[in-house]
Amino acid sequence: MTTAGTDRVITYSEAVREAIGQAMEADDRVFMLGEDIGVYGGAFGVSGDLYHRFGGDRIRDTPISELGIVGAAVGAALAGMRPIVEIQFSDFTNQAMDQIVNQAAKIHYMLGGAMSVPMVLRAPLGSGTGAAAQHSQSLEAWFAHVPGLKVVMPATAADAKGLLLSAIDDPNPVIVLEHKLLYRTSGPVPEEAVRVPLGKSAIRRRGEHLTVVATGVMVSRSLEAAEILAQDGIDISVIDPRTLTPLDDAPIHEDVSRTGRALLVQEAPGHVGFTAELSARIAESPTIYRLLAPVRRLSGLDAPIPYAPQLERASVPQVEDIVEAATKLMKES
Amino acid sequence: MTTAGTDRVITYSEAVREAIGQAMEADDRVFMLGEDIGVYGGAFGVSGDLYHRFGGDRIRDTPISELGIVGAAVGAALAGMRPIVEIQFSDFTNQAMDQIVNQAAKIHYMLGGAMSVPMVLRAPLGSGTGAAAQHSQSLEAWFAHVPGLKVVMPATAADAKGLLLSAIDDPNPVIVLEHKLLYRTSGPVPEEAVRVPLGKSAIRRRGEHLTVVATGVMVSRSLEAAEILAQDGIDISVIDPRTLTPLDDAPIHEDVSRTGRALLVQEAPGHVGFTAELSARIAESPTIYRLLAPVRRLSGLDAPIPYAPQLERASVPQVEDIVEAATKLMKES
Amino acid sequence: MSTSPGTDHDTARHALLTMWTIRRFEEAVDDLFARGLMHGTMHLSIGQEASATGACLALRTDDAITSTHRGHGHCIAKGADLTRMMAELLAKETGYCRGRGGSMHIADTATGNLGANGIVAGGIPIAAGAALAYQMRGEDRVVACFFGDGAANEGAFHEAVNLAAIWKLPVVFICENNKYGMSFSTEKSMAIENISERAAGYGIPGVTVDGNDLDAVYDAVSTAVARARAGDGPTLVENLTYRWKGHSKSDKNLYRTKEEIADWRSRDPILRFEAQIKEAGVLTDEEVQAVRTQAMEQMRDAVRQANAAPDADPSDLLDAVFARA
Amino acid sequence: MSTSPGTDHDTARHALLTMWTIRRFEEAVDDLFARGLMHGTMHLSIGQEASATGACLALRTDDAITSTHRGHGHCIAKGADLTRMMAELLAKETGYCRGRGGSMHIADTATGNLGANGIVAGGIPIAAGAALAYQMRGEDRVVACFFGDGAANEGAFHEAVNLAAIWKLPVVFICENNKYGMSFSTEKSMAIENISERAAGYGIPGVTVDGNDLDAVYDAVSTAVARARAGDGPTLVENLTYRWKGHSKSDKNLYRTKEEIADWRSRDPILRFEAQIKEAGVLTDEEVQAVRTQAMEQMRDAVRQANAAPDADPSDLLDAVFARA
Ligand SMILES: Cc1ncc(C[n+]2csc(CCOP(=O)(O)OP(=O)(O)O)c2C)c(N)n1
Ligand SMILES: Cc1ncc(C[n+]2csc(CCOP(=O)(O)OP(=O)(O)O)c2C)c(N)n1
Ligand SMILES: [Mg+2]
Ligand SMILES: [Mg+2]
Repeated sequence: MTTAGTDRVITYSEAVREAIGQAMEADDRVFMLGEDIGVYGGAFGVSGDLYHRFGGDRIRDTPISELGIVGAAVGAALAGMRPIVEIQFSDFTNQAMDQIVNQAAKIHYMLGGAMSVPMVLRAPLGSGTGAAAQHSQSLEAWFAHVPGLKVVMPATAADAKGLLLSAIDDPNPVIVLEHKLLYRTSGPVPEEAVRVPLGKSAIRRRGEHLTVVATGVMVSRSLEAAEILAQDGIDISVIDPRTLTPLDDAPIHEDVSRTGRALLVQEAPGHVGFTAELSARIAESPTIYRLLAPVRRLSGLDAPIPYAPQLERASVPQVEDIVEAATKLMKES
Repeated sequence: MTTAGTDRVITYSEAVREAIGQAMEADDRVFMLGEDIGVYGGAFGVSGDLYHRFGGDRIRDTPISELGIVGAAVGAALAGMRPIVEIQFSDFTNQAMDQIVNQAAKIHYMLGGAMSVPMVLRAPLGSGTGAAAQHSQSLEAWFAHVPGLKVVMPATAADAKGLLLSAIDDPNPVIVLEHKLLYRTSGPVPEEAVRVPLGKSAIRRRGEHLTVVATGVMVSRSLEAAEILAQDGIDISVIDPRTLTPLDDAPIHEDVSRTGRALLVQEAPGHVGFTAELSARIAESPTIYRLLAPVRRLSGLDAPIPYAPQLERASVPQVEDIVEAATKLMKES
Repeated sequence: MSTSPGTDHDTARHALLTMWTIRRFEEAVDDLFARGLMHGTMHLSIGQEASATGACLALRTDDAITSTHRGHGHCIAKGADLTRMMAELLAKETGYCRGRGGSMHIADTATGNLGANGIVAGGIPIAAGAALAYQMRGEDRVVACFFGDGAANEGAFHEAVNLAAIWKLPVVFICENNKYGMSFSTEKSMAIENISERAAGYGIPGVTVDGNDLDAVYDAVSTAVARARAGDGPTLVENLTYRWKGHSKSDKNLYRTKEEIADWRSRDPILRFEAQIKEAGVLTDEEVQAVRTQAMEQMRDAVRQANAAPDADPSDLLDAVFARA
Repeated sequence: MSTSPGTDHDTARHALLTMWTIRRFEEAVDDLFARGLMHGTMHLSIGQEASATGACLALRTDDAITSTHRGHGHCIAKGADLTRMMAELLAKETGYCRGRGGSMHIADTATGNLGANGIVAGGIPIAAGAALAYQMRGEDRVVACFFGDGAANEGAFHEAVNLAAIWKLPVVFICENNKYGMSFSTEKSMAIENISERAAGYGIPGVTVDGNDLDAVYDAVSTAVARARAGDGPTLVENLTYRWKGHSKSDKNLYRTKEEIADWRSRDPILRFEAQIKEAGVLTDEEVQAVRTQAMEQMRDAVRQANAAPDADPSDLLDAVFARA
């Protein structure tokens, strides 16, 4: 595991900020642009004091123009900079899809390798804040489906820092999707600029009976569920892919082969979601022969996210839903 | 099968045009808007003479403003019309994602059912014309993943007409993805305005040994492959889901349970694509126990579509690739 | 049509009541949030009441509006039911959206409100489209499209205004320029003085008015509505105004000065209108006081009734995703 | 800097050669397509050569451009290698994009061409971003951003021009107004006379010139480049021109008249420039003839060499998706 080597505990959003600050100190080419990231400190407070440390040139407030902002980042990257774009809610990447998908993702390939687009796009995703359907989506499956994009979903403070540092280093466009409920969670994070490599899954817990694969805020919910399940004698593994593209599925195959049971958990709607890919990979590999029960997905409802708290809660997997699904799956064969 | 009852053979694009013409004759609320659909007749010639039949008010040429056009369709639908938007290449839906995903798909739900958005968005998808990466994508997985959108991929001329008529009737936003290589293909199509219901898979061929599930142009390629495979004594089923959301998977489960082998074919890149959902549904249902071999997906490369014809061909499944994959899968167990 | 509201007794009373109702409603919302009794986030239009009210006064009931994240005022001014609004904010089954939408998604078919929008500029193309529907059906209805200064920098604004211009759609684009898009001031977000200067680039009229002057707003929007209804196409009306409160509940107001806020508070559109109509003898002191009381009572009724309503029901969430034929 | 090209012998020769080279190159492309020897689609700029050439003459080698689907002219005018261009169109491994991009995606790092673009208006925000990079690094380089009249109706145009305006980015927006976006005429797609009128909405200068007059284009772009290089921000330059050929290979030209096409053919920017420089005694008849011959030979060489090159290699398609650190 990569979170070791430090006793210092900071929040997820401090970890993101620290990564940006260290990258900016180390490399003049790195800068940040986005809406209200300057004196306001970011809609979720992530950029915080960076504006005061680095000034408005490198912590650059923009008009409300997501397509323009991302396009400007693409152009700056082509011209040798290392832009980090913050999109206030990942829902608003919808405004910028042309520059993300038709431009950033494809330029290196279309130009036969002549140029590349070393750009990072960070955006908070997910529900849980009562912001309703246009501010709560989880669109990671889309980005993962686009060749030319790397896609990262850090689930811990340490990964928020380490994966972001790797994303900034990477010569390709990297989409970093931060769950907004994680921003205030804390964990040990190395003070130095320690990279967590892209494309490496993390085994968060190792159990005997069942393998949970989860992303984003579902990782900590699965770990909570694991504690509860343990009391019932059900000992689960929790694997966090961390990078959706390129996907490191070897640890998943290995673990599922051992436990014989796979529960794939995501917040996004299930239909054609990321965990469908995980399920498919199991079904088309020798792992399928090791299954003691069918694969199970536990996903958000195939519905938009509603406003009312009780409705919102009911729309995406909660700890108790994971416990229930795991318990049920243990009984299947 | 639903293509029966007529001897008349017309092309896929004539079938689309006929559906629009008949819907417009039957219902004043139906109109079409898009780029160059008027006197030009559409980038792929689909609207053809409709402009001369119905005039520029109802076959409405627009500026190059995809977001504005789709938004106008959303507004017109809310105000009681039945707009059909043509987006010249489905790649340009990237420009309009906010109106498709944040608005059209969610309005009915967000408003607690108070209004709905009876809108059709038609767009050609797919490769094969040498138009390269920004004009050749297959993004059906994205739309299928968005709750509130219905998604249709007609693979025959009859379905092009019948599914479109159902899409126009539907009170929800329906995305109709037409493969550009299909426009010039022909098939029997009823002259009357016969609906093909949304949400019903079609069994294109029934075989004993293996089930192919394919969408778009991969349906006809799979049927061609079936002929070749038959000569080797391999008798395959070919199932065309036609509607990706809502998905009618019962015939797939049934057929795969019978043959014990599933080959899922799509043109889009495999990673987190639509066939991952099909694979997942098999893996998490009792169908998994009937498998004689792992599920197989045959997809486009996880790469943008290149320009050079030999590269383009190599990037997506061809008839011979399907033959090869099926033959190989027959040997697995 | 264009007798100024401030000169006619019934209209002035109605306008004043609308503005006070908006103010009281939003103060109540602010309070419920502060006390942890309301969920999510909210965007208050306190200080901007003359814009919503003056504009909607210039509309017929069968005219439509599209609104924004800061939409309570538009909603009320167009005639929405306070109790159903409050019920929505309180996540009740009786709310306008059955608790599915919340503050940013209230719509009201009965009064032609096509919906607030959580997406900045999201409603602008929708407004053009609704206007297109009216035009195609030969109806003389008009759409008033509200949006902020920040929204005018979105591509959606550009594309939609251009569509409306070339097709001469019956829509009035009403930019509520409150000097900030969240924290970013118009001085920084655009290199022009007034947003109405953008109108010329689409070949339509543009006008900037004091958005805290109800009569001025009403006059400008009335002229634009008349133009739209006559088939002469859209107008861009810019109402200069200010939001007293932070952008949303999490705003620390670091980007603007106390002095600026105090200055604008001193230009309260409601007190100004009160003073104006009292001075002109259109309403008496007592009548004004009665309006204030009425607004307060309406708000209290709404909160009381909304609180008593059943919570939104999570049992049929999948059912409501698609409309049925 | 701004001696008009038409008055200086070497510059005039270079400009004329560039224009003829573009013309001959595109005629060859047209021919190869017609004979089925070329794949995909293509968009020819024949008739628009003065715009690309005049604009690029106003740039330094280390300045950058962004281009469009109709980009062969920009590419050649900025100095690209004809053989590698032709090789790309012929789907060869030696092409600029190793056969991956084709006509709509040619870029050339050596000459500062940041890329053609298959997406209408796709290059406009990218140009602003590259200009931002230069500005942040304190370099005095400028980006010239080409796009069509149709592109000016995309949201990307609006957002990018505004960004450039507020940040005073060193970019020149060059709208090649050839009167049509595919089949849709500017009279229908916008309710203004000249696209340069949109500049005022962003607080930047806008100017419309005869895009078939090489000197006029050069002068307008030079002024804009000087302004940008001095740190005074962007300009919108509109070059009025015309494409002689259809939009792409599938165009039946139903939306414009034979007369209109003939009229514009009579205003050939190349012949006009030839006549001008001959009349002014800057180049002799023989020199002009030599330029024509040279252009023809360059084109033939390019076709010959490109044809002889190996076909693009499909063996490493997955390899090239991601750049390596
Ligand atoms: C497309 C999009 N980008 C960003 C946001 C986040 N956001 C919500 S309101 C707002 C400011 C809007 O400013 P303005 O249009 O001036 O309206 P105001 O809030 O001042 O009424 C921002 C940035 C959003 N909701 N949608
Ligand atoms: C976003 C987008 N919409 C539509 C198209 C299809 N298309 C390609 S070129 C073109 C016309 C462009 O017109 P203009 O910008 O005037 O350039 P011109 O072709 O006249 O040079 C269209 C509609 C596209 N490539 N991208
Ligand atoms: Mg504002
Ligand atoms: Mg043009």
